[in-house]
This record gives sequence, structure tokens and C-alpha cells, in this order.
Amino acid sequence: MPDTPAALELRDVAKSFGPVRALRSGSLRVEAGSIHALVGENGAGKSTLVKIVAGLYRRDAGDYLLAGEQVDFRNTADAKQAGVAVIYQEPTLFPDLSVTENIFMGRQPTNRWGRIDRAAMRTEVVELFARLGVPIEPDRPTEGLSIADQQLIEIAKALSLDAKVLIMDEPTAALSGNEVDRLMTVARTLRDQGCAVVFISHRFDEVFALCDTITVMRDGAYISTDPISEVTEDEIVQRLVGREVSDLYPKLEATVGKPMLEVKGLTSTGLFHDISLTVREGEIVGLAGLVGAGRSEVAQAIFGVDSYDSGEVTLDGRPIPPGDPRRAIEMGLAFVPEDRRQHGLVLDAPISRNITLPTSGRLARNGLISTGIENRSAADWAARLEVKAATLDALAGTLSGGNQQKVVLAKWLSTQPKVLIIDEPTRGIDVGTKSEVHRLLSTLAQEGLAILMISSELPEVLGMADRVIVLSEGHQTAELSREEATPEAVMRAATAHHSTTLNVSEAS
Amino acid sequence: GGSGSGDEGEGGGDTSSITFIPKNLGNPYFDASDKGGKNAAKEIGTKWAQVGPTESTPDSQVSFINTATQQRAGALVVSANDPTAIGDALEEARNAGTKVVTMDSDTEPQFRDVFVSQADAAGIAKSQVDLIAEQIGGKGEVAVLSAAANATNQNEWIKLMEEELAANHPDIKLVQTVYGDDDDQKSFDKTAGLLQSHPNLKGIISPTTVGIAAAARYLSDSQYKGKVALTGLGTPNQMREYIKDGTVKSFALWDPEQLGYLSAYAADALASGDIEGKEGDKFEAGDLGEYTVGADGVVVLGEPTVFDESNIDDFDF
Amino acid sequence: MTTTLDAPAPAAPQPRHRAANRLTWLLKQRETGIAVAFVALLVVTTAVNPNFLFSTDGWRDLTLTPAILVCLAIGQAMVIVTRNVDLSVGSTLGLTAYLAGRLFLDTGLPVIVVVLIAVAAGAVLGLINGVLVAFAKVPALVITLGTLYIYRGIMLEWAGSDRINASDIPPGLLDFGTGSFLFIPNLAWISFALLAAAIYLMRSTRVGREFYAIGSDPAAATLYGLRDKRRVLQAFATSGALAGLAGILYVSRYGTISSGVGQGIELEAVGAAVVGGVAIFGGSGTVLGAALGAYLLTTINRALPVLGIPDFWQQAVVGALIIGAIVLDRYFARRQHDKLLAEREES
Amino acid sequence: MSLLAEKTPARTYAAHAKPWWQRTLMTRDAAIIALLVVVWTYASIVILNFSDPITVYFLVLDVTPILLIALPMTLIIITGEIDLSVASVVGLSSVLFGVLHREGVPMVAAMVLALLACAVAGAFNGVLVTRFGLPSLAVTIGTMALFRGIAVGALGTTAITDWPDAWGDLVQARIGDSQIPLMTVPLVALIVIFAVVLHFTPFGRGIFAAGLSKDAARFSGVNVDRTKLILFTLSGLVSGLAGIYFTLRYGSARGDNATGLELQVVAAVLLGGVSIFGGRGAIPGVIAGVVLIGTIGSALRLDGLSANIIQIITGVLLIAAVIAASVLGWTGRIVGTYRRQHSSDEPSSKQSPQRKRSE
Ligand SMILES: Nc1ncnc2c1ncn2[C@@H]1O[C@H](COP(=O)(O)OP(=O)(O)OP(=O)(O)O)[C@@H](O)[C@H]1O
Ligand SMILES: Nc1ncnc2c1ncn2[C@@H]1O[C@H](COP(=O)(O)OP(=O)(O)OP(=O)(O)O)[C@@H](O)[C@H]1O
Ligand SMILES: [Mg+2]
Ligand SMILES: [Mg+2]
Repeated sequence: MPDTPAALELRDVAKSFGPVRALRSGSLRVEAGSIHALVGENGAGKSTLVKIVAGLYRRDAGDYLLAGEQVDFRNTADAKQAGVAVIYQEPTLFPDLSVTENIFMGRQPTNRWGRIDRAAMRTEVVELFARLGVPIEPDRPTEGLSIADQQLIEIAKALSLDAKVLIMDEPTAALSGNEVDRLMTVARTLRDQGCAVVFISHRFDEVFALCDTITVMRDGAYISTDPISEVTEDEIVQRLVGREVSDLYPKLEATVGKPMLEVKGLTSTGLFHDISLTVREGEIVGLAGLVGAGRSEVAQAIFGVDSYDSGEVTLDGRPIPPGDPRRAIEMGLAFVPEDRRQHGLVLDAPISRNITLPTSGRLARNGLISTGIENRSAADWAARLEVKAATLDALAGTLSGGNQQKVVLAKWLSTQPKVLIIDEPTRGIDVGTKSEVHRLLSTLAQEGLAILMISSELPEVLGMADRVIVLSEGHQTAELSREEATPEAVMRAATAHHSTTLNVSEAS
Repeated sequence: GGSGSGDEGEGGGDTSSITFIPKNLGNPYFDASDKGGKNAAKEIGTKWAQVGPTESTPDSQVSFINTATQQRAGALVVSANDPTAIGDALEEARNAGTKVVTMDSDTEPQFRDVFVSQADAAGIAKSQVDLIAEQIGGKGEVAVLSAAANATNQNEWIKLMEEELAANHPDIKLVQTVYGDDDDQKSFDKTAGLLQSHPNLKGIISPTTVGIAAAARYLSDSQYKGKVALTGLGTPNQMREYIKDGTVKSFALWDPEQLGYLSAYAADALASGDIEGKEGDKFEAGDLGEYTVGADGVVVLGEPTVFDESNIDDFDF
Repeated sequence: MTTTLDAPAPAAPQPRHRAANRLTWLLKQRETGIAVAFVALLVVTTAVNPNFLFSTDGWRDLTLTPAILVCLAIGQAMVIVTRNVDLSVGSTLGLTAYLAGRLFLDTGLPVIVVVLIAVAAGAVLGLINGVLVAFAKVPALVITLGTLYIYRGIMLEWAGSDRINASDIPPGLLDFGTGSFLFIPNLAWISFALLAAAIYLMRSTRVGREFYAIGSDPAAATLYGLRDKRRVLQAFATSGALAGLAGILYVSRYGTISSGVGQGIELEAVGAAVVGGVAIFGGSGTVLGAALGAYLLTTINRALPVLGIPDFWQQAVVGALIIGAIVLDRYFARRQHDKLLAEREES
Repeated sequence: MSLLAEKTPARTYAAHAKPWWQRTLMTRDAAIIALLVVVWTYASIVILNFSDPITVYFLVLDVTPILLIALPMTLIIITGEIDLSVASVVGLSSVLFGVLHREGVPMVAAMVLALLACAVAGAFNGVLVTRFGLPSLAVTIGTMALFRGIAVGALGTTAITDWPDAWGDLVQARIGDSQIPLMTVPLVALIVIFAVVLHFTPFGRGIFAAGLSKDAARFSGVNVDRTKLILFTLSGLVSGLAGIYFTLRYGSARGDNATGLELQVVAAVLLGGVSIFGGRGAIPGVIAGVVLIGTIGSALRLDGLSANIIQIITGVLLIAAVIAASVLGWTGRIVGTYRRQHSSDEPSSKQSPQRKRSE
């Protein structure tokens, strides 16, 4: 490189987790005094790259330079020491400790005797919060804070480090418009002071408003870097996806039948209010909203893994008892959760056991079940979904994300459900498998299954759903037909404050 | 620990080995009796071993009795942690040809051949009641600090003490019995508890060596020193300083070393077939001379010795 | 922060706890609850029998008897705060007490040297636990259960049927163990000093705060780059050293060392911490609470006979207390959780 | 493509990655069984009197209580919980049985009543753990003291010792002329029942799933709370059974029966290859673990060694066993089979084994 060294530079960095190649060749070059956008689809490897920069993961290959110097961090403390501040995608706070302590943990100001200077810490936090316009009490524990508040604390934490490089991994995902504006102001100020800022976001309006350079990643690899003024949104999307967007959503015509899932006035204090919806045979209903809108909570309450305060749920006319997932499954409800690794799969159990877990009672003969019985059933369903695995006793955790999702689908389809709730069907799945999943959902709907699909990806919702229900802050703000559901209408409903519930016709 | 038994004799027994199983290891009283047993075994010329549990519970003792059975030991000398709980194990041992002597703390008579008693129970109870009566002037509240709540000998003595008090010392009231489980700390803390719960307490009887030593230590630097009398069964070495500093006036004990010595001789006499453990059987016990088996297969060592300032320096155990 | 932003000037920090605030804060503390229970127990027992408090020995035993358990409970609380547990403290206490006894018996080293050796030995035993837990990544429960057996076995094997009597211990140490200074027993002073130091460590130093952080969320601790292995080692070593010190306290208090020294006391120490509000899965609770828990448990043991409850029931009461404490804790945590949710609802 | 209606087998899968002998022999269970065989053989050759058939007799009688309690304990630990109150339940059972017998209740009725009470005690643990969401470690440390206290308090100084001989003899009877205790028959029956329940029923599948991932199990329709409640109740019941055994074998009902047994049981279970994190373990390994500790104790005692060495060996074996698992796991991770939750690369709190506040 001929000119002055970049503040942060990565060259062909790779990282694998067992069989999963999260990052094949990640490259990034960020100049001091600039705001650099890093974009890519879910699972493109952005967060993995960030974690390597942060010293949390150690790269398998490639170069990592800070201000032209090769570095190799053993842990995140080393990286912080070197002036790298990171806001992670998921807030990571200590629930038992106060907001102030969370911001200063590991680098509290101390006096000569090693005594922590609480007053100094608090003063600085008050100052930081004032600058960010955050109304959080510095002495309260972080337990019970909303995701947005937690994200703001993460931002304050990163700011309080006198960082030369600041990386923000989707910091705005849970923030309101006001908070986003304030964050942007802060980012610009830091840039003007010579800081190298990396900004990761799926929202192109923010990216184009804030950043000066943009790097695109796809499938764990570097694709391109351009000054933001020289590219258009369409070009970026094309590079992101790697093909024409319209290929993605093979919606098949299905005949819509009688109502299968009916939810009336479902309410859970603090999470969601008065949710009512109906899903009919052969219909895909999309549930849209911003992250944290409470969609997953609604789904979990319907399925019975969470409790709710009031409301009722019926399946094919019969009420589903609250808090009893087993009964719900017997009645014909299936639920593919959002968090595959924690809720969807027993990662350390074989594929076969995962697939047969909800049906083990049905499969048992004289009350007894054996690996043989399980394997026969599992092999059948794995084959129908074309799960790519060599053996059935491979642990589910060793599969790639897409195949894990297929195992989850196999597991639920083997229960022969009448209604399928599917939360973020394609999160963290590569593009190829993604369209397979979409085709599968369409096929299932065509066969008469009623599907409630929760998705944060607008194109997915718009491409797949017959009807779209939008949630904002736990309130139902719109119900749009396929024709009414334009990106603008959905976004407006998703960001609406619930007191100003949208009029559907006005929105369309 | 000790050494294992030697070669296996014909008919499944090594008639010339004696195994001592005390209530628990690490107890100075049994260290002394084991010493006596070992000396006797040396004189007789038989093998001797001592094994036992670390806690004084019957179930842990059973494993060691079973092991002795497997080893076909000639004779077992056991101080029972429970009168019945180890009975079946002892029966099993006897069926395998092992002779069983209980020492210090008996089982029910059907489970053993001979019980070597340190002194007859009534005598022990009476001597302690007399000692405490003398020290507190024949009047007032006393309490008992015992070992485990299930210890056979302790409970029998306590019962006899109550009878003795009722019969001959109507002005002395036994207000409470507490259990220190032959655990030093527990006995110490129980003493503290006793003194607090009974402000008018005049005396404590602790018929167990661990208990009396712990109680003496508590009293020696408390406000009660010299005000609350203490007596019971203790070893001179443990109690010497408390006699000297005036915490304790007098206490009693037989010589545990002699007890072990006598038990080993009784065991050997049984194992070699000299006696069967019937009333009237006679056997030689080395330096101690001839002993006769009494009713129920009991052999009595003799009267306990009373230790006080005048004679305590004459003993070393 | 050296950068200055063109943002609103920082609001001056408001005076936080005014008198009234401070009072409600105090009332909300878990420690207050235990202290109140402790005082209530004292009042009731003393009403039944004034000797319980108003006699030289009653007063002395009040602070003297819990000293050893307080020592262990402080160490245990530190370990539990890091989301671990140390079941080996009873055996460590036994082993170090015997070690000290042997040193007195065999070497004639000055008392202070023996004390230091015993504490160091305890620290080493604790460090072994820590190394196994931190590096082998095996749960502390299993490791310390194993070392509970090993340390006890080593002590028993070493001691054989020897036991150490008061006459083998330097009289100076024994006098110290039962003596007082300013009407408060020496051992109680030691436990107070330790407690003060531990409170300072846990509240006001990075080490202490990182103990809490690691226990609160181990994964976040990694993200923060905290040296979690080192902290776990430190917590276990401290717990071991305190157990070593407790061994010395035991020697000076009781004078005799038999094979069962400290057996079962590990569960009392865990119980004291739990009663004192230390969450068993780490992250919250204080050493003060654990120490108060130790006071409460020990004093209940002494108070029951005075109250006319046969001492056979002591354990049942202790058990009920532990259960009550954790149920209550959960209840308050739930209420707090619901309150926070409701607050969010309003805002 | 029709998914729900008819079969379209597009692919086939091998059932297993490794041949059966590797799957059977290269396991913790097999290792511990092999160790048992080695120790047994060695002791038979080297230690005098060990090869005597009566060794088996005493060994079985000695390990019976631990073996009994180890069965439900295995299931509980596999769900990721623990029950430290078992030994106290043994004491409770013994005392209740004794008191009822003393009051003239017929033997069988007294037994049934005592067992019922113990099941209730176990259910009490279970309710505190599942309904109140309390950590089982803390709960059962509390009930350990509580149950023991009730047992000791109810009987006070006395031990109840007047038991009909017939019952004691029954417990210690041999099968025919052999040195095999009659107790072996119900014991083996129970072992088989527990092994079948754990390894061959949907309930057992739920136990493993709950231990590996409580959330994933719940999201798959496993009633994790109910499963745990049943297991804690079962643990109380079986511990009660062990208490009856204790009482009859020693002909003595005492409150302090089996003190400290809980740690021995936990040690044996963990030695038998059950992971304290939950989700892993098998009955054969546990049986081998229990018998191994019993055998080593028996051999050492026969060799004239004291109980102390037995403690040291138990502790070393326990630690060695778990460290071996973690070392093996570490090598295993390189081939990508290691549990994600121990991996240092993944600090995701979502997978930390003891996730608190999971409500
Ligand atoms: N710890 C892990 N173990 C196994 N696979 C992982 C792990 N972390 C990430 N992956 C996989 O690596 C790939 C890249 O993940 P990464 O989180 O970096 O994506 P991303 O670009 O940040 O996506 P998003 O926009 O959804 O945040 C995904 O397929 C993911 O499933
Ligand atoms: N375990 C929890 N405890 C407390 N609050 C929670 C918990 N899980 C989620 N929440 C809160 O519930 C609200 C909705 O959660 P969630 O993020 O699942 O919504 P969502 O609409 O499904 O969003 P996503 O796009 O992430 O799926 C958020 O405000 C979140 O902070
Ligand atoms: Mg990401
Ligand atoms: Mg969601």
C-alpha cells in the first residue's frame, strides 16, 4: 500500500466454527476520519469479522493491521487497549450490576490504593448520557432494561473508551428515529475528530445518510468497496444478493380455506397487547415489525411456551390450553422458533433424536422407543427435506445453518401439523437454501397448511405473505392485504407509535 | 492402620489373629486400649491388627466387621456403636468361625461370645454420682454431657445414675442430658449451651473422655470456673492441667490399656478354644492374673480408679 | 474521554440518597432483613434467659462462636459470587488445623510463622481447586467434592490415630483464642477485620467487582476481556486461605484436633451464604450478608436449647431457614422483575 | 413435491458414523466397566481372601443403598439438576418406619407409609425447583438439613431396635446355597426398570433433551418441569426404600442413618460417566461406578488399609474422571463433536450450562 496506513485493515481473514465456514476471506480497509459502512445479508460474516477485530475470536488465516501494524489480540482487553471499541450486535451486559459499573467494568478509575472512584465514574456517565440524550438512571441494575436501552448503554460504553476505531454492529436495529439521529450526530463528531468508524446496518437509508465509504460482503467473502457517492442502492442490493432479487420468492397459488388458527385479544403485560389474528388453510400470513416489536413473544405465547395474561387461541375451532406446548402439538400446531441454536435444536443431540423428539410418544411401541425406530422416521423426513448429512447420529450442532433449519423443519413437519408458525425462517441461511425454504413454504401452503410467518426481512414478507400483520412496540398497528403491503406501508406501521394506530386504507 | 492377616489356615481360619475394631479411630481412649491389646498379642504371640471407621457410626463399623469375616480372623474385639445394628454382621463373623469379644460398649448378648466390661455399670454410675454429690454438697442441679445419643454404655450409665440419684440423693436434680457425639467441638459448644440454659447449674457429669476434656476446657477459662463442678470419665493425661488449675476436683476411669489387654487375652482364650464364654469359664490374662466369666458372658475388669490432685501424676495414659 | 462534542452540557450529578432515600434503600437491603432476624432472635432468647446475652460468657460466645464460620462464609461468598462453589473448605480447615498442630508439636516454630504457613497451605489447597475449575473447565461442584475427599483423606492418613491435645498447643495461642480485647473476644476481632477487608475488596476494588461480573454473566465477562481464569483462581485461593485461617482459629479456640475437625462445615458455610442472600448461581449478594447468615445460623444453634427446643431439632430449623431464605429471595426478585416490566410499560 | 402426504425418499442416510463396536467400546461407560474388571481381577489375584465368594455377598449388601439412590440421582443429574437431600431422606424413612413400627402399625403398612412420606419429601424438592424456579443445589442443601433435622428430632436419643428377625433375615438372605444375596433380585429388577425408562422410553428421551437444552426441549413439547417433578419424587421414594433397607439390615431405626451418603452417591454417579452439566450418562456406567468404589473399598480394607486411602482414591478417581471427559472433549472439539457450551470460542450466553433467570 503506497499511501498512509489505514486505521484498520483486514486482508483475507478467515474463520471457521467446526464445519461452518463463517468467514472465507474477509477484507476491510477503513481510513481514519471516515465512516465506513459494512453491508451484507444475514450470515454474510459481518459479525464474525467484527469479533475478530475485537479480539474475541482468533482468525484462522489472513492479516489484521491497526495503523499499519500487524496485531494479534489474545482477548478483548488487548483490543481495547489498542484503541478498538466495539458495539456488539447483541447487547452483552451484566444483569446484576449497575448501569455505571457495566460501562466501566474492567477499567474502572481507581485511586492509589486500588479503590474504585465511584464518584468519578458516575460523573462521567451522567455526562455521557447527557450527550447521548439518554434518560437512564445510572445506578439502576441493567436487568430488565429494554433492548433499546441496553443498546444505548453499549454505545455509551464504546464512547467512553477513547477509541481510534469504533465498530458498531447494527446499533440502530432497536432504536427509534430520534435515538438514531442522536447516534448519527455522535458518529459524525467522532469522525471529525479522526476516529475510524465502521457502521453495520441493514437499513440503506441510514447507510447512505451517514457513511462515506461502503464495503459489501457476501457468503463470508469480500465483494467490493466504493465511495458511497459512486454507487446506488440498487447496485448494492444486487451485489449483496448476487442475483436478481425477483428470483427469490416463488409464491405459488393456493386455495385459501377455512380459518385454522384464531387468536383473539392476546395480551401479556409489558410484551404485547390485544393481538388478534386469523390464519386460514393454505394461507401464509406475515407478521412484520422491527426487532423487539414483540412478534416472537406473540408466537411463543400462542404455542404455549410462554404464558399470557388474557386472550384466547383456537386451532381448527378448538381452544388451545395456555402454557401446554405438548397439547398444542397434539392438536396440530408446529412452531419453528427464531433462535435455532437455543430453542430450535438440541445441538448436542443426534439429528435423528432432534427430528423425533416431538413425536417420540407417537413412535413408541408398547411405550418403548429405540434408536432403530427413531432412525427410520428421521431418515424419512430428513430425506424429504434433503438435509445434507452423512449419518443420522451426527450431532445437530455440527450442521451448517441452512441444514440445521431443514432439520428443524423436518422435526415439525413430521408431527403432521395443521398450522405452522415459523419465526425468521431464513435467518442466517445462505442464499441457495433460502430459496429452497421459500419454495418449501409455498408448497406446504399449497397442500393446505396454514402458515404464520414472522420475518424481519421486508422482501421476504412482501414476497411470501398473502396478508401482512404489523406489530409495533407490542401493538398491532396494521393488517395489510398482499396488494396493500408496500414497503412504505409496512415500514410506516412498524415505526408507528401505538397511540397513533394507522388507518389501513390511509397507509396503502 | 495395621497389617493384614497372615496365611490362611485350614478349615478357613487363622485362629491366631486378633482384630480390634474401636468405635472410631483417632480417639485417645481407644488408642490406649489398642496399645494394651497389642501388648497382650505380643505376649501371646499372635497377629494383631486394628482397623476401624473414622466416624463412630454402626454402618461404617459393619464394613470392617465384614472384612474381618472375609479374612477369617481368629477373633474380633469390638466396641459397639449400636447394640443391635452390628449384630447381624457379628453373627455372620461367628458363623465363619471368628470369635467375638465386645469391649467397653456391648452389643446384645446373643451377638458376642464375651463382653469385657471396664467395670460393672452400676459401679460406674454410682462412683460418678458420688463424686458429683461430694463436690456440690449433695444439693442442686446437675446435667450430663454424653457421647452419641445411641451409645449403649452411656445410656445405661445415665439410666443407672438417674436411679442412684433418686434413691440416695433426692436433693440433686438432673436437669438435662446433651450429646456431644464424642466430637470435640460439639461437646465444647454443648457445654456452653448447658451453662447458659441452666443458670443454676451446679455440676456436670460427662461419662466420656472426649466430653469431659472439652467441658473442662470450656470451664477453665469461663466465669464458671470453680463454681460449676465437673466430673466423669477421663484420661489423666487429658485432664491433668484442669486438675492442676482447679477446674476439676476429681474424676474416674479404669485403665483403658488394661481393658484392651484383658480383651485380647479373652479373645485369644476363645479363639484357641480354652474357653467358650460360658459362666464360670476361667482364663489367664497375663500380668492381670486369672479372670472368670460371669453371667451373660461378662468379664469385669475391676473398679474404676478415682483421680485427683493427690494421685494424678502417678499415671501416664 | 478527551473528545468534546457539541452536545448539551452535562447535567450536574444530583445528590443521590437523601436521608429518606437512604432509609428506604437500607430497608430494601437483604442484609437488613437478616440483621433484623438476628436481633429479634437475640431479644427473644435473652427475654427467656437473660444469661444468653447479659453474662460474661453469654456476651463472649455471641461473637466468639460464629467467628470460624464467618471466616468460611466470607470465602464461600466470594467463590459463589463468581458462579462457583467450594465444598472442600471443611477438609481444608481440617488439614491446615492438623498441619498447624503438627508444626507446634514437632518444630517449635514461633506461632506467627505457623499461622502464616497454615494460611499459605490453605491458599495452595484453594489454588488447586481453582486451577482445576478454571483450566479443566469442570464445574466447581465436582472438583471440590473430589478435593473434599482427597484433603480429608490426606489428613486422616497423615494423622493416623494421633490427635493433638490442648497440651501440645502453645499456651499463648490458646489464651489468645479464648481471650478478649475491649470486651470483645480476639477471634471476633479477627473475623470483624476480615469482614471489613472483604467488604472493601468486594465493593471497592476491581478484583471484587470483576468477581460479580464473572458470576453475573460469564459470557459477557469474556466479551469485556476480563481475566476470568485469574479471578476464579483468586476467589478459590482466598477461600482456601480463609479456610486455613479458620483452621488456626479452630486450634486456638478448641485446642484439640481430632480426625473429624470441620467435617460437614462446608455445607454450613454454603448455607450461611445462601441465607445471607448470596445467589447460588453467582453475580449477587454480599460478604456482609454471608457473615450475618453465619451469625444467624450459629446463634440459632445456641438459642434453641435456651428456648426449650430440644437440640435435636436444630438442624430442622436451619434447613427451614435456608429454604425460607431462597424462597423469599425469589419472591422479591419476581416482584422486582414485575415492577421493572410495569415501569417499562408506562414509559 | 408433496411433503405431508406421501413419501419421496430422495436421499438415504447411514444410521451411524462409526461401527457398533466403536460406539459400544469407545465410551465412558465402557472405560469405567473395563476399569472395574481390571481392579476386580487384580484384587482377586493379589489380595488375600478377595476371591472368596463371600466378598460378593458383603459387597452387594454394602453397595445396595448407594446403588439404589444412584438410579434416580442419575436421571436427575442428566436433567441438569442435583438432589443432595437423599441421605437425609434415608434417615427420615428409617425414623418414620421405626416410629410407626413402635406404635404398632403392621410392618408392611409402616413401610408403605414411610415410603409415601419420602415421596412427598422428594416432591417438596421438586416443587421448589420447578414451580418456584429455585436452583436445586441450594434447595436440596436446605432440605438436607431440614429432613435430617426432622428425622433426628422425631426420634431423639433412642434407636428403635426391636425388629422381627424374619425381616432382617430376609434382607440378608442368600439365594439358595450361593453367596449371592436375595436382595440382588429386586435390585436388578430396579436397575432394569430405570435403564429401560431412561434409555428406551419417550420420557427418557425427554430427560436427555431437558438436560442438553432445557429451552429446546420445552420448545419441542417436553414438559421439563413435570419431568423434573416426577424425578425428584422418585428420588425421594427410592431414598425411602434405601432407608427401609438400612433399618432392616442393621435392625435399627436411627435418625443419623446414612449421614454423608449423598456425596458418595454423587461421586459414584459422576464417576460412572454422568455429566454434571446434564444431558449425558447411562445406567450401566453408573452401576460400574458404584461397584467400582465399593470394590476398591472392599479390596483396600481386606489389604488392611484404612478408610482414609479409600477417600483419597474416591476423590482422585472423581476428578480424574471429569477431567478426562473434558480433555477428551477438548480433543473431540477439534474434530467438531464437542459440546458447544464448553467451547472457549463461543462465549454466547445462550449456551452457558447454568443459565440463570430462564423464566
Ligand atoms: N459460534 C458460531 N458457531 C457456528 N457457526 C457460527 C457461529 N457464529 C456464526 N456462525 C455462522 O457463521 C455465519 C456468519 O455469521 P455472522 O454472525 O458473522 O453473520 P452476519 O453477517 O453478522 O449476519 P447478521 O446480519 O444476521 O448479523 C452464519 O452462517 C452463522 O450461522
Ligand atoms: N427474556 C426476556 N426478558 C425480558 N424481556 C424480554 C425477553 N426477551 C425479549 N424481551 C423483550 O420483549 C420485547 C420483544 O422481544 P423480541 O425481540 O423477541 O421481539 P420480536 O418482534 O420477535 O423481534 P425479533 O425481530 O428480534 O424477533 C423486546 O422489548 C425485548 O426486550
Ligand atoms: Mg451480525
Ligand atoms: Mg423475534
